[in-house]
Amino acid sequence: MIYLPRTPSANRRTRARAMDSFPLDISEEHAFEDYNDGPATSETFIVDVDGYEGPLDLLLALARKQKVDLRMISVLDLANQYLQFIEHMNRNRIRLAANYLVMAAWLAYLKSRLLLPEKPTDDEIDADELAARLAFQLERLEAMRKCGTRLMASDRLGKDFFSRGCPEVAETRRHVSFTASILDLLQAYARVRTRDDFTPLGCSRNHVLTVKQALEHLRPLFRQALEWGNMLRFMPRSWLANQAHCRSATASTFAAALELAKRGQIEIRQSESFAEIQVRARRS
Amino acid sequence: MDDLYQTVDSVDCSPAMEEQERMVEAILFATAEPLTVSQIGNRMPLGCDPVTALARLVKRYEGRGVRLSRVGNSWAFRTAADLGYLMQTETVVQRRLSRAAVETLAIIAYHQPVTRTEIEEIRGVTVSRGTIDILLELGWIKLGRRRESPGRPVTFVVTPNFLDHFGLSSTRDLPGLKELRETGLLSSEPSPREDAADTGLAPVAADIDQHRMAA
Amino acid sequence: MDDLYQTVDSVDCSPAMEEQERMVEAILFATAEPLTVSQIGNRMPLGCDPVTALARLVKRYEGRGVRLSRVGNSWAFRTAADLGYLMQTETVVQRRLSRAAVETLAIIAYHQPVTRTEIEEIRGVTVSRGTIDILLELGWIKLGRRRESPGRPVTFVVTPNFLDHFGLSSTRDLPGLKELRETGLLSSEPSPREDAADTGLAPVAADIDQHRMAA
Repeated sequence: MIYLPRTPSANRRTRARAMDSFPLDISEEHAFEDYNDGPATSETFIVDVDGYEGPLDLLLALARKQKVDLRMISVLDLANQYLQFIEHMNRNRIRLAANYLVMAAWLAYLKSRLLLPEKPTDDEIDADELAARLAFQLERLEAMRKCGTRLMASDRLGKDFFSRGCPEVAETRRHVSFTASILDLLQAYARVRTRDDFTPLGCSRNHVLTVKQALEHLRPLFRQALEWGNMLRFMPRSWLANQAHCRSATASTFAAALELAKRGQIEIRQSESFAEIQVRARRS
Repeated sequence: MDDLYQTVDSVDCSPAMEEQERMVEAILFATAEPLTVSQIGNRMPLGCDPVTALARLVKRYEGRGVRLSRVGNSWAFRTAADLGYLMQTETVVQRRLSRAAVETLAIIAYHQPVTRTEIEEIRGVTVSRGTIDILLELGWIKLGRRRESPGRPVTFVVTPNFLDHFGLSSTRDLPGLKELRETGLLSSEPSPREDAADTGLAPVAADIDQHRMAA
Repeated sequence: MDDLYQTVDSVDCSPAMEEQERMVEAILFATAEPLTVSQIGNRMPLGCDPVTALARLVKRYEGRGVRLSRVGNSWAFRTAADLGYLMQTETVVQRRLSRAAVETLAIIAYHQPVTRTEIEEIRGVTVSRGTIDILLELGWIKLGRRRESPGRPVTFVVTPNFLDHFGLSSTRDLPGLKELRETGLLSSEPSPREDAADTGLAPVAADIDQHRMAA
C-alpha cells in the first residue's frame, strides 16, 4: 500500500471526475507522477491505495468492469477503455510510467488490426490470436489472484490450526565409541618396546649429584651461614669420598649456589680467579 | 478395534503394531515440526513399520480435536482447524503480505517450478527483489533446479513449510488446481483453438467481428 | 462409545460433550504451559463442563503414547513414561582411542596376565585410572587372577570381545617383536640388548614366547 503524501488541504479534491470510473491506484511511486499539479481544481482526485500493478493489472480492472466472464470479454472494448484512460491521464498531465504507454501503443496497434479486415501478412500474427492471447493473460492473472486470495483465506498454521505448544526437546545422547585397529595396536606395542630398547641411551645417574639434590641439601645449610664461608664446606659429606662423586657434587653445589644467589637468598664472592668461592646468607 | 491389539508372532522381534502406534504418537506429539517417515523410523526400535503405524494413527485421530496431518513427506499433529477460535492466546499475528507477494506466492505454488521471467509474464510487471525476499524469509519458497534453457535461469518452488502453513498435504492439494489445469490456465500459451467455436475464446472473436462490421 | 455422540438438547446451547472433549484436547495440545481447569474453562464457550471433558479425555488417552497428566493443579499432555527413551536421539561419535590407551591395551594383550605396575614399567610412565577404565568399559580387558606375589596385585587380561574386535582368534596370533621388526612395524634398529634381560619384564616376555612356541 502506498499512501500519497498529504498536502495541507485534507481530502484533496482535484480534477478528474472521470476518476470515479477509474479508481486510480498508485502502485509504484513512479507509476503516476505529477498528480499533485494544479490542486486548485475542485474535482475529486480519488486515489485507490490498493494500487494497480502495471498495465495488465489495470486492464484486468477494466475488464472486470465489463461485468462478464473474462472469457466473454470484448478485447476491442477493453483496448478502447484502456486508451481512453491513458488519454484521460495525459489530458490531466499525469505522466504515466513507460510500460503503461507501451501497452497503450500495443493496444492501439491491436485495435487497428482488429478493425481493419485486411489479411495479415505472413510474418504477422493473426489479430484474433493476439486478442485471444491478451484475454488469456488476463484470465490467467485473474486466476492466480484468486488463488492467492483463496490461499491466504485458507486455514493457516498459527491462526486456524496449531502445532504442539510445548514440544519436548528430544535429548541428544552422545554416544562415544572408541575405535582402534589392529595396526594401531601393533604399532603401539612396537612403539613401547622400541622405547625400551632405547633406554640405554640415557646415561647412568649413579655418579651424579643433581642440581636439584644439591639445592635441597644446601638450602637449610646456607640459611645459617651468617658469615662468609667456603662454599665447598657445604657439600654433602657422603659425596666427598669418591673422586667422581666429588666432582659432580662440586659442580652441582656451585650451580645450586648460583641459583640461590639469583633468588636473592645468599650472596657469593670470589676475590680473584680460582680463589675460594665464599658464600653467606643474604642479610635483609 | 480388536485387531489393534494383535500380538506379534513370537519369531518376530519387532514391537506389536499397537505399540508402534503408541511410539509414533509419542514421537510426533513431542515435536512442533513435521517429521519425515525416516526421521520417525530412526527413533523407533529396529524392525518397526512407521508407515503402517502412521496410517493407523491417522485413522485414530480422525475427527478428534487434534489431527495427524501429512505435510509433504512429513507428518505432524495439528489442532483441528474448526477449533482455531479457541486458541486466541496461541494465535500468531500473521504478517500481512502485499498483493504482489500473495500473487507471486500463488504463481510459484501453482506453476512451480517457475522462473522469475515467467512470474513477470503472468503478472505483467517486474517482480521486485523484496517480494521474493519476503517469501524466502518466510520459508515458503526456495530455489528449485535451474531450468535447462538458455541462461539456465533459477526456478522457485514452494517448501514443506509452505505446505505446513497452509495445511496442505502436497502441492497437488492446492485449491482449484484441477480446474485450472483443465482450463489450460497453468500453461504458458492459450489452449490451441482448433475449432474456435468450442473454446471459451470464441465469443471474443465473434465480438471482434461485430465491431469490425460496425466499423 | 455411543454415549459420546449424544446431541445437545435444543434448549441447551452448550456444545455436546464429545465436542467439548475435542476442545479440551486441542487447547491442551496447543498450549505451551499446563492449564488449570478454570483456565481451560475460560477458553471454552459458555456452558461447557471442562471437568467432565477432562475426565473423559484422560480416559481416552489411557494407555496411549501420550497421557493427559496432572501437573500440580494443572493439566498437560505428556509422553507416556515407558516411551521416554524415544525422546532421545542418539548420535554416535567415533573417537580414536588415545595413544596411552592403545599402548596399555597392547601391553595387556602381549603380556597378559599383567599387573598395573608391570604395564607402567613397560610403558615407562604411570598408567592413569581413566585409561584402564576406558578399556574396561569398552569390554576389551577384564580383571584376571590376582598375582600370587606380595600385595596380591590384580592382573588384567584381554577379553573375547577384544579378540573379536581385532579379528584375532587368540592373543598368540599377535606377531612377536621380531616379526614386528621384520614387517617394518617396528622401525628401530635392533637393539644390542635384544632380550631386555635387566627389566622386570623378561620373565613375562619369556612366558609369552614359550606360549608361542607351544602353539
